Amino acid sequence: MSNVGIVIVSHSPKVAEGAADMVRQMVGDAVPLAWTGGDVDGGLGTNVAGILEAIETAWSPAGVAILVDLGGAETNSEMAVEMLPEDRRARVLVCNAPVVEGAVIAATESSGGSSLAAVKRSAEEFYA
Amino acid sequence: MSNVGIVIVSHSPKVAEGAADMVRQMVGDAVPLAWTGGDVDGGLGTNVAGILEAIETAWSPAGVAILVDLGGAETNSEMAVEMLPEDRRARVLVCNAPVVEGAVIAATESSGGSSLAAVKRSAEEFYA
Amino acid sequence: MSLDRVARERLVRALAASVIEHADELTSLDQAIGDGDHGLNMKRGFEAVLAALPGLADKSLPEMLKAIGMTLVMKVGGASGPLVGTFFMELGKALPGQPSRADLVAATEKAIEAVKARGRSDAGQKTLLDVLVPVHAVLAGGGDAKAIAAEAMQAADRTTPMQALRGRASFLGERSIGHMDPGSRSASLLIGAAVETLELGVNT
Amino acid sequence: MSLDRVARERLVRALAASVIEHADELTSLDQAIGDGDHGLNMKRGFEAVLAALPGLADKSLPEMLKAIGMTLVMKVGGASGPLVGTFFMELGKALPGQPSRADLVAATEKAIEAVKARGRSDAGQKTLLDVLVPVHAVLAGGGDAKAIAAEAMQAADRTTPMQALRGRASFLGERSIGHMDPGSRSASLLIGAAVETLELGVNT
Ligand SMILES: Nc1ncnc2c1ncn2[C@@H]1O[C@H](COP(=O)(O)OP(=O)(O)O)[C@@H](O)[C@H]1O
Ligand SMILES: Nc1ncnc2c1ncn2[C@@H]1O[C@H](COP(=O)(O)OP(=O)(O)O)[C@@H](O)[C@H]1O
Ligand SMILES: [Mg+2]
Ligand SMILES: [Mg+2]
Ligand SMILES: [Mg+2]
Ligand SMILES: [Mg+2]
Repeated sequence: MSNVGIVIVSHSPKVAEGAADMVRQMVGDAVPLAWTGGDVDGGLGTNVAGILEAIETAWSPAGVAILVDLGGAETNSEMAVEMLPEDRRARVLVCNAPVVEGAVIAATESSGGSSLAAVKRSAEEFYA
Repeated sequence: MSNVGIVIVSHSPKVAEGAADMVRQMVGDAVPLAWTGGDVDGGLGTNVAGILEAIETAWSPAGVAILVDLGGAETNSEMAVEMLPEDRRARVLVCNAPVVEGAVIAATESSGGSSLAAVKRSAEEFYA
Repeated sequence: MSLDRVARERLVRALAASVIEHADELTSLDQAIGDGDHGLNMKRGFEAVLAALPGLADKSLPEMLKAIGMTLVMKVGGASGPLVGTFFMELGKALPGQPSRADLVAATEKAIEAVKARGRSDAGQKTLLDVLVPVHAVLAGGGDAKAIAAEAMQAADRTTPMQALRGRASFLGERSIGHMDPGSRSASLLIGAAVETLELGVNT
Repeated sequence: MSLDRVARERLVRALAASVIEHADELTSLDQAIGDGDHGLNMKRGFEAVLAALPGLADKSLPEMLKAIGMTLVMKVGGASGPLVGTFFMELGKALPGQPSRADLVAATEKAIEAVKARGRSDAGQKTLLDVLVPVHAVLAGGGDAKAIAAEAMQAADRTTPMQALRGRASFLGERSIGHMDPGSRSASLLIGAAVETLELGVNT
């Protein structure tokens, strides 16, 4: 599959999983998808290992768009991206977009075969 | 308590509950809060009765700000607002803002005693 | 147009059957350009309407329509619930107990305006309004049951080449082109069932 | 500045103890203007660092700092994890095995720049940078351990009247004024522990 992968990163595992459910309902299996949420103890927060694993799961040669909720989710996602092997790093982008709505829109855009840049843009333009 | 109430309406009950967890972590009990998600059979969707109940739970004399995710959640929330008794109707606003991020920001704003209009604005300006 | 209790019950059953029997088709239309729940949503709503029979048909026509609308609003779940529900509720509010054709024209016009307001939408955006609006024109122009039903089907077909500008299908942008709008299809089925049951003549 | 294995282990334990013993204080600072997890976050991170002892202290100073940074990045969980973690990692990358004071000045400057880039932030926004930046100035100006520790504490205090422009505290707008920034407090604790252990003199 060469559609752009979608990774959902929320402080809350419930939010991340629920958003993934909404994505699946919209695009079925047409898009690689993974979610992660919670700190390493399972509390509200995010963790880099979980994000790296999700990127691996949703990996696509077309790249991966990461949707995050607030502050720490973004910082941890950017940290995770920098820890990727160099050949993957440039093909993963963190979107400046709402986590739930952005994930649904980005996945819908991806399911049509759009580029990583177009997928990111679609999510970022939703409230613009 | 006279802080503005927050209602979270998502197609996914998991998203709504997780967003409420994030709100509670940020503002504790300082803000009346309720969430609802899912259609009447528990599938992904929203339902007017659930929204009405959530508005009732989060009711505050200062009003209630509703955060919604996509299309149907907004339409159903607006429908619910119109079904409220007339004296309550004008004190409930549906925000044009992301459901998770908007709920956290709106609740934080509300916890400082801001007006309903200011609470709505804070959520709507997050990505603006 | 005069509808006794039997006719009212027949109308309700025909409306419900029209969407329930096509639930799978509606769902697959919604799978193509939406979240794939429109058939389920409408089925859930109209099963709840059926569950209100026979009491529902004891009501006057306006009260019955309002009750159908409220049930759809409460049960459908999707964006279509408040929209189709509002249509029935407003129709009920605007119609007299024994409506003339002119009453029907005026009431459907009001109901369509209420749907537009609820959806912040208008014809041309690939929604059920692309069926409601042209069908209303045929009704207002004096078309008979056959003409109205034919226009409903054709109007739904005409949504296929349109690009969606409202609802989830709009997320697909140009990829929404080439698929019939699910809400337009269900609206055309409901209208077809209604005019067939009512045997709407040119003057009734 | 020369640190043998014993001194390295003592440094690690002092750093960890400084935040772990103040976890409740850090949490209540974060409760006032954030989500109330900063104490827990830092405690989790530094407990993981302690768990890497004694092996951790077998490494050279630069490698040990990089390992501490990576552990904090992986374990802390909050926005502070990648920020404080980046600080340690970049310090490790920039320092030689037996650093002079000039090396320390240059390396902390690089590490601070990396924190700014990671947080898209700068001093003046009520974040840990409001401790790191002025403390670096005292270090660069030749201040001794006492002067550095005093500046760290005062810098954290000076965040109290500031309005937060980064992180969750920024959601509070003007209401963030009047509370000390939790990340600045933990940074000042870590710096205090470090300089005390290192017994940094004016020329070392
Ligand atoms: N804003 C709107 N205005 C008018 N009609 C709309 C609007 N949004 C959606 N629709 C109609 O609703 C239909 C989708 O209904 P349904 O699938 O039941 O809801 P959802 O999109 O919430 O899953 C669309 O095919 C369209 O005809
Ligand atoms: N963008 C940023 N740049 C610099 N420092 C930041 C930034 N965001 C947060 N911080 C620091 O992190 C601290 C909060 O850490 P913590 O509570 O552990 O994370 P979170 O805010 O994710 O819960 C703040 O007090 C502030 O000093
Ligand atoms: Mg649908
Ligand atoms: Mg739906
Ligand atoms: Mg915190
Ligand atoms: Mg946190």
